[in-house]
Amino acid sequence: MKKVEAIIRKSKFDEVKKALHQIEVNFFSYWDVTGVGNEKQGHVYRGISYSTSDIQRRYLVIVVSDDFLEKTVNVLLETASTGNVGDGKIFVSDVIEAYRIRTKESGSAGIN
Amino acid sequence: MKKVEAIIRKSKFDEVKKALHQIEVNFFSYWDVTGVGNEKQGHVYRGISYSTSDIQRRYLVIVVSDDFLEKTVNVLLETASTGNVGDGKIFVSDVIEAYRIRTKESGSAGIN
Amino acid sequence: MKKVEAIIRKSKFDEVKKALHQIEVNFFSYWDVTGVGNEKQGHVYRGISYSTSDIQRRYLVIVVSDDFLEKTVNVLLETASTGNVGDGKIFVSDVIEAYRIRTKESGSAGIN
Amino acid sequence: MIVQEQEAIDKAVEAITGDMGALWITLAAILVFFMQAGFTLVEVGFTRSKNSGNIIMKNVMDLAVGSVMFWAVGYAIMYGSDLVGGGFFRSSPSDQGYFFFSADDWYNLFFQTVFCATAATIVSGAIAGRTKFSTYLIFSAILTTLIYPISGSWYWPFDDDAWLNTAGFIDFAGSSVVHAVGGAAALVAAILVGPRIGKYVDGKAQAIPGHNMAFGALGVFILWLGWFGFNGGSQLAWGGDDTIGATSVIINTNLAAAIGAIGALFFTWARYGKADISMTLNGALAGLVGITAGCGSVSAWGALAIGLICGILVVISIEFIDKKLKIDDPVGAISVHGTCGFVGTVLIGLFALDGGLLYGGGAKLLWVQTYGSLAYIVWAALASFVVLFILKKTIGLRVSEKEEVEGLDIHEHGIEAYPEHISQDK
Amino acid sequence: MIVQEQEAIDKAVEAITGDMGALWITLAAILVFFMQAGFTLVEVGFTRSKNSGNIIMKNVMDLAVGSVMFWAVGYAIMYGSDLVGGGFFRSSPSDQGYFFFSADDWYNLFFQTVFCATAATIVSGAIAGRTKFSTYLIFSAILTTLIYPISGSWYWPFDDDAWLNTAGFIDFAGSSVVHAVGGAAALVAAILVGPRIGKYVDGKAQAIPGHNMAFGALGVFILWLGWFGFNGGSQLAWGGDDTIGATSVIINTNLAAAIGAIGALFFTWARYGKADISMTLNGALAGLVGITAGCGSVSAWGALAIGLICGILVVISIEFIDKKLKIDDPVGAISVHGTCGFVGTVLIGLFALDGGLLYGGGAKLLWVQTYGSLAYIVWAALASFVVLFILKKTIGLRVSEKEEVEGLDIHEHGIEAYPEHISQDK
Amino acid sequence: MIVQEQEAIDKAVEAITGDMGALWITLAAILVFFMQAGFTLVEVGFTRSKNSGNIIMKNVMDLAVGSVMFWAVGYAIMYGSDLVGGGFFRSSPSDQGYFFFSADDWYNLFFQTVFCATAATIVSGAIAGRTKFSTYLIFSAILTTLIYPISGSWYWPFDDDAWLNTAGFIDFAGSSVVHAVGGAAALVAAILVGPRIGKYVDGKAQAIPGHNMAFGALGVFILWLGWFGFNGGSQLAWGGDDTIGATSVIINTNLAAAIGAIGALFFTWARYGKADISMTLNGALAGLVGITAGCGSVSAWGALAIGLICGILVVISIEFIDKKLKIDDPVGAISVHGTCGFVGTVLIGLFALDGGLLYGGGAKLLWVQTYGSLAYIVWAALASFVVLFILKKTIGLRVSEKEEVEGLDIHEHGIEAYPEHISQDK
Ligand SMILES: Nc1ncnc2c1ncn2[C@@H]1O[C@H](COP(=O)(O)OP(=O)(O)O)[C@@H](O)[C@H]1O
Ligand SMILES: Nc1ncnc2c1ncn2[C@@H]1O[C@H](COP(=O)(O)OP(=O)(O)O)[C@@H](O)[C@H]1O
Ligand SMILES: Nc1ncnc2c1ncn2[C@@H]1O[C@H](COP(=O)(O)OP(=O)(O)O)[C@@H](O)[C@H]1O
Repeated sequence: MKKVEAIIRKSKFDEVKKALHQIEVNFFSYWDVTGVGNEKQGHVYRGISYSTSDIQRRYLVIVVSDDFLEKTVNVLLETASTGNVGDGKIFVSDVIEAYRIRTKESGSAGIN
Repeated sequence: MKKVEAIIRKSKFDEVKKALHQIEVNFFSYWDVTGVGNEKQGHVYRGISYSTSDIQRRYLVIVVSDDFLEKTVNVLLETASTGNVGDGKIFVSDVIEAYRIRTKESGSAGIN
Repeated sequence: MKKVEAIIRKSKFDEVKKALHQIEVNFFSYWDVTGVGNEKQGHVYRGISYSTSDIQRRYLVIVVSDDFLEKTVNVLLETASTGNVGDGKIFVSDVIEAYRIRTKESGSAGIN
Repeated sequence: MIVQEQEAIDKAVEAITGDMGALWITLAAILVFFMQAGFTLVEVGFTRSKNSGNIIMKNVMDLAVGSVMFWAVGYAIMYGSDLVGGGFFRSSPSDQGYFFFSADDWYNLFFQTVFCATAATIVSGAIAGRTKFSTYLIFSAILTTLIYPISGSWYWPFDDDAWLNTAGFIDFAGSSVVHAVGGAAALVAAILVGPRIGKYVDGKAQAIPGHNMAFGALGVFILWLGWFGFNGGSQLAWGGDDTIGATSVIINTNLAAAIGAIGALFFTWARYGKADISMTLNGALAGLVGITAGCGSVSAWGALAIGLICGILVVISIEFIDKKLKIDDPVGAISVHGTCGFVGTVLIGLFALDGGLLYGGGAKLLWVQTYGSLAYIVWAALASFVVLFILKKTIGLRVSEKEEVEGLDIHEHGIEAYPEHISQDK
Repeated sequence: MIVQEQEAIDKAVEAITGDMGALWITLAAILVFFMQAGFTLVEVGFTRSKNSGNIIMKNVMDLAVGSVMFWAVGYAIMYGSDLVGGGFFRSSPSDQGYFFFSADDWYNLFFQTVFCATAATIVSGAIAGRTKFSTYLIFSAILTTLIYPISGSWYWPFDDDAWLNTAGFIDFAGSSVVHAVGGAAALVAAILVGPRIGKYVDGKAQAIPGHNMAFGALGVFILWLGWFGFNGGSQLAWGGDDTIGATSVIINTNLAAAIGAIGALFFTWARYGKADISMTLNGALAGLVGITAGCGSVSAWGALAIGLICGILVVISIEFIDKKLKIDDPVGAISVHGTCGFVGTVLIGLFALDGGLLYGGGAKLLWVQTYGSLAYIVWAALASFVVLFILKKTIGLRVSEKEEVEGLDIHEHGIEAYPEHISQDK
Repeated sequence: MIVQEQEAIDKAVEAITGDMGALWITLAAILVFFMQAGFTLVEVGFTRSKNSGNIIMKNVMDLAVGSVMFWAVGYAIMYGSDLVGGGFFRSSPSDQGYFFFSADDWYNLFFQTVFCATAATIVSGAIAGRTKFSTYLIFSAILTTLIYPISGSWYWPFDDDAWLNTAGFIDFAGSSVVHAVGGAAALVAAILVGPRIGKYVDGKAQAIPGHNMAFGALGVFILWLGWFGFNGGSQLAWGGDDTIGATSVIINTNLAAAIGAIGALFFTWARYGKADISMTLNGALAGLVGITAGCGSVSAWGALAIGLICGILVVISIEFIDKKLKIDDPVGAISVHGTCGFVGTVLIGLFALDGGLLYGGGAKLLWVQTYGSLAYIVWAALASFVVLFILKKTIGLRVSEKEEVEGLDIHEHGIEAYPEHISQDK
């Protein structure tokens, strides 16, 4: 099992979600985070113009079985991209075990 | 050391927290996330009835030493469960190193 | 590649961020979480005095290449610390792969 | 000058003064109307965000239902005649009959309607976060149709049939008639509904912080504002002595609120080591409720004394009800309106310039004030108990545990009040 | 008594009554002014947080621009003379001329100004979340300078040149003149601007929940409050019969709002199984808009009937416009102001005590009300269409997709309305 | 007609007109009272959420403390006699004596009390987010007991002892007496307290965005609303010429606010490329402060000129104070009330219809206005400096670094204002 963590633009979320559903990745969790990176966003507040690299992003955690990994990553790379600086990152790491709380099943039965 | 990530119902949090304290897991972090999964929640807004699988959940991160892993997972499986679809998931993964910032201790001294 | 997760005091964030920039760690994501630990905070609400160990913390995720790991951790240990209970933790774990969505690059090119 | 002339002038003056009085009462009623928004904000602010939509609905609906029912039935009962039970119930409707219609008394209906809505809305705060919406609607309808109008009929028609009027009871704008009645109903309701899940753990009261102190504060400012209409308008006239009366009422009202807030602030500061925000806000309200009965009969000094007593007392009362009686009242409605309504009424017996104990008037007034106010509390508590008990045995008072834990908004109304909101409520 | 004396008295009474009327109108105007805050809160509350700052700016600016333009030009047009087009346009300015200056009519300018701002602000809600700020400013300026003043000139100067006045049309406080005009402009604007991204997916309407029901509710309370000034103040006098008139208007207004909320509540409850918060709030507004035309000519029963019809109708209308017509109106402005403004005007033909069909007055009034109201809608729709069409072809109506998705606040104004806010909007 | 008769009529008219005036002043005072809520919301909205509870407490308490102290001492000083220092201080109390008691002047006390509270509350915004609560309370008490009443005594008793009245100074509703005084005190306080941590990094001003623009906007609407009472009520009468006076004041007030917002909008839009929300809101307030002095002496054109100048100036002033002087004023109180209060007072010298330079009145008025306003600023600055300097050396002005960084709410009051709130403030 792998954990895919994707940090994407909030504006791309709807598309990404739809695409994930299409490849039958129907289980994940997400929340909003502030990202620091290359992209800058211009602001003005009370006469002070400033540009900040602290930009709101959406953080997705998707735990998938190994055979889903590739297509999940590919879908994310496809649909989350705009081609502009600030599209975000995907990180993949190992998960040792997963449990579904309701049934107490573990292993790949635990993730979806 | 292992990292236990649990995605649970917000309504079960108090119970879970109490149970964790009882087995002396007194250190963890949590935040609220939106979960996509099997459970659906009915909504009505201005005449549009819709059901969404985007439901608020609580995300817990608990880093434990290996010998605490089993009981931590068991406690979570016990107390977070209602038996209904949507009880959530537990993921376990490896942690290479942990540090307590205050003392700069690392290893198992770093986690609790 | 390594994932560094740091749970720090919100009040230390500005300093930490500056220090990270100085060692050229310019990419990370953060959000606010509630931490449960040793520190207690006193509250009063409508005549009920209580002390809670649920304290707001900031959660940082920084994926770095292996050769950046040490200095990243050191900078965090230095700048996030006040010496008082509640300074927080750092966890290090493995990342298998990283992608930059914009360019679809992977590997260390994917992280910064 | 010929008498005739003076009479013509007097008649003209009287007509205009009447119109000016109507203008003041109408504007005062509009201010009192706005108190609904104040109550809503205080209740929303002092409770958790998962129930905010439900609180909004309860407050909008008790105003809506109360407006219709008081027009249809309540007014007729309140100003009716033909007494039963030694003056306790009026069996025939007022001159207007049911479904109020009058050529020249509309402003009075309006003023009384918004008072009625105030009484109803007090209950909503005390049972926030666990009560069935349908049950609340029914109870609120009965309160505005019967319970409150009967209360009013004991005193405010100011006729010989109004037994408390005859007894010499003083309640200028309703510390007892409105607030203690609402507070007593709130007490009974809070007991019967029971505390929110998680409020008492191992018998110890837990803090369940409200989610928005800014809403709470704005609500208190709006209530304070509206109270100038509530008390000042109860002069029921403007012009000459009435101008002096109404404006001195306003000063008393403002001083009592101010010192109530000051009292609660320093009392909590000394007691908890922190200047408690929501208690200070409650302190201002306590001063306002307390002075409502006596604002027309005490001096500025009396107003300060009453306000200060209520501002401190409300803190003690809230703690006592919460920790000792273990009755869960999220916004302090029972203490603010019940306790301070009662105490404010009784304190007139001490501070009334005319008849107060401290001004050499003896204990008579004190006694009348005490039993009058108690009569209101007993009536409201009994009547509420009967209604709520029946509701409990039939459709039930409380939502299911699941609904309560996940929030009334999503279950009763299909949507959160703040759908984008990410919370950290514990 | 000598006639002379009586005359002197009468003159004094008249002067004072005039002053009292001015006081009432001024205070009513202040209440109507506050409705701007109500509109702002409703619109902010019923839309997503990423556009809140933009909505605030639109509401502040239509008030600001409207205040200046109505003073400079609008008033002159509205009360002008020298008719063109069979009474449809007034070609020469009012006695005051442009840039209003009068020794004794300031309160009237103030009252009319805040009405004008109300008409303008209705549009802003219907096109929230995707419209260019600059475009809105221009449109709003034209609406307050020309479109609305011309509407007003058809009826409110109450002179023989006001063709709808001559026709016997009744619109006491502006169900048509203000609300249907605003609603029709909102309809055209919403069509031309098009729906928000994500509102219709595969042809199906999606829910885009507003982010703060508490703001929405506070807004509705403020609007309800302001409406007492809106309708009551339209009596344009106080004293004697006018006191009775204005206060009966206030009662009618309150009853219609109350029953409108009740109607929407139970209708949605039955229909969706949930008591819909934002619809209930809209129901109260629907009752208010509906009764605005007739509040001076119907009984309390008529007010209840009109309020109830509008409270239910608004739900149906919102659904119809949203799901069938697929016009995206985030706050329901078209239904609340347009539909209920029209229906409320027409219903006078049934319920007017003097001339209504149900009171034996025949169908004549019904017919006048219908074509009068339609004339307003057609005029506002046409004029808005011309203006917006030109704007569309020149500077454009809509922000870019990127700006819309990321939020107007950050792109048009450089900062979020809630910079600390972490959202979960979907 | 016999003279006697006319006299009887005149007497009746005078009495009624007096009552009508009292009604207007009372209602105006109620509107001004509500400005406290407006100030609170603006301050809460324009600062970070971690200090919202503290700001609420400061605003509630300066109203509460001010209400009591002005009644007890302030009024007596303001309307006292027996001059010291060439008219600068009144050493013996007013006729009412301390602890105001009067049979017929309550509405005046009320009106003056809410003005006093306004002056006090201005300071709170400028020092938000780092000031000790206890220190603020003491300073606020002294301001309402002494500093402001002495300011008032220079002009508003309108007697020969009021030296600025004698000098021909014009400040209708207090651009200088209230706002510049508050602004100068705010300036001194902000300097002495020092900037918030993180406000200046390497000598460069940083943006610290306020957390809730919707609160800010609602606050501005409430202030704008209240200002109709602030300025209109300062006519201090109603009826005949006073009706014309008060309503023309209201029109001037509204126009100045409107054009102030418009000015700030377009100025910031041109300057920063974005239509700045909080600056536009400040622009409306700037127009209101600016016109406060002259609303009774300028034409609508003059009001527009003053409003526009202030609306643009406030933006420049905020930038200057923030970036050049490096004084941290989170809400712009110094610029809005201080700068625009001063400039608005001085501009009367140009725009007064009677005596203004542009209307051929020569430079005399300009000169009186300038030194009069400067006298207020110097007085308020000096007095505040003395008080705050002593407080700094004794109990201290500022909270500890830890308290400031973690938020005043949790440390001073034991609870956050939004305990469920998850923030992303940086
Ligand atoms: N090494 C990293 N660790 C954690 N989050 C990262 C890392 N690098 C990038 N991110 C996240 O990805 C977002 C986008 O990255 P950014 O550098 O702005 O654009 P791009 O990836 O297109 O170069 C950042 O705002 C941040 O949230
Ligand atoms: N593979 C996954 N990756 C990340 N989060 C998941 C995954 N599967 C489930 N979750 C989280 O668990 C929650 C509950 O899952 P759900 O499928 O609704 O119920 P159940 O686990 O009882 O079948 C989801 O809302 C989501 O937050
Ligand atoms: N084992 C753990 N797993 C996850 N988070 C932890 C863990 N231990 C500590 N934390 C986080 O670190 C924060 C600080 O820890 P705390 O015990 O209060 O102080 P200290 O580390 O100085 O002893 C906690 O509030 C919590 O958010």
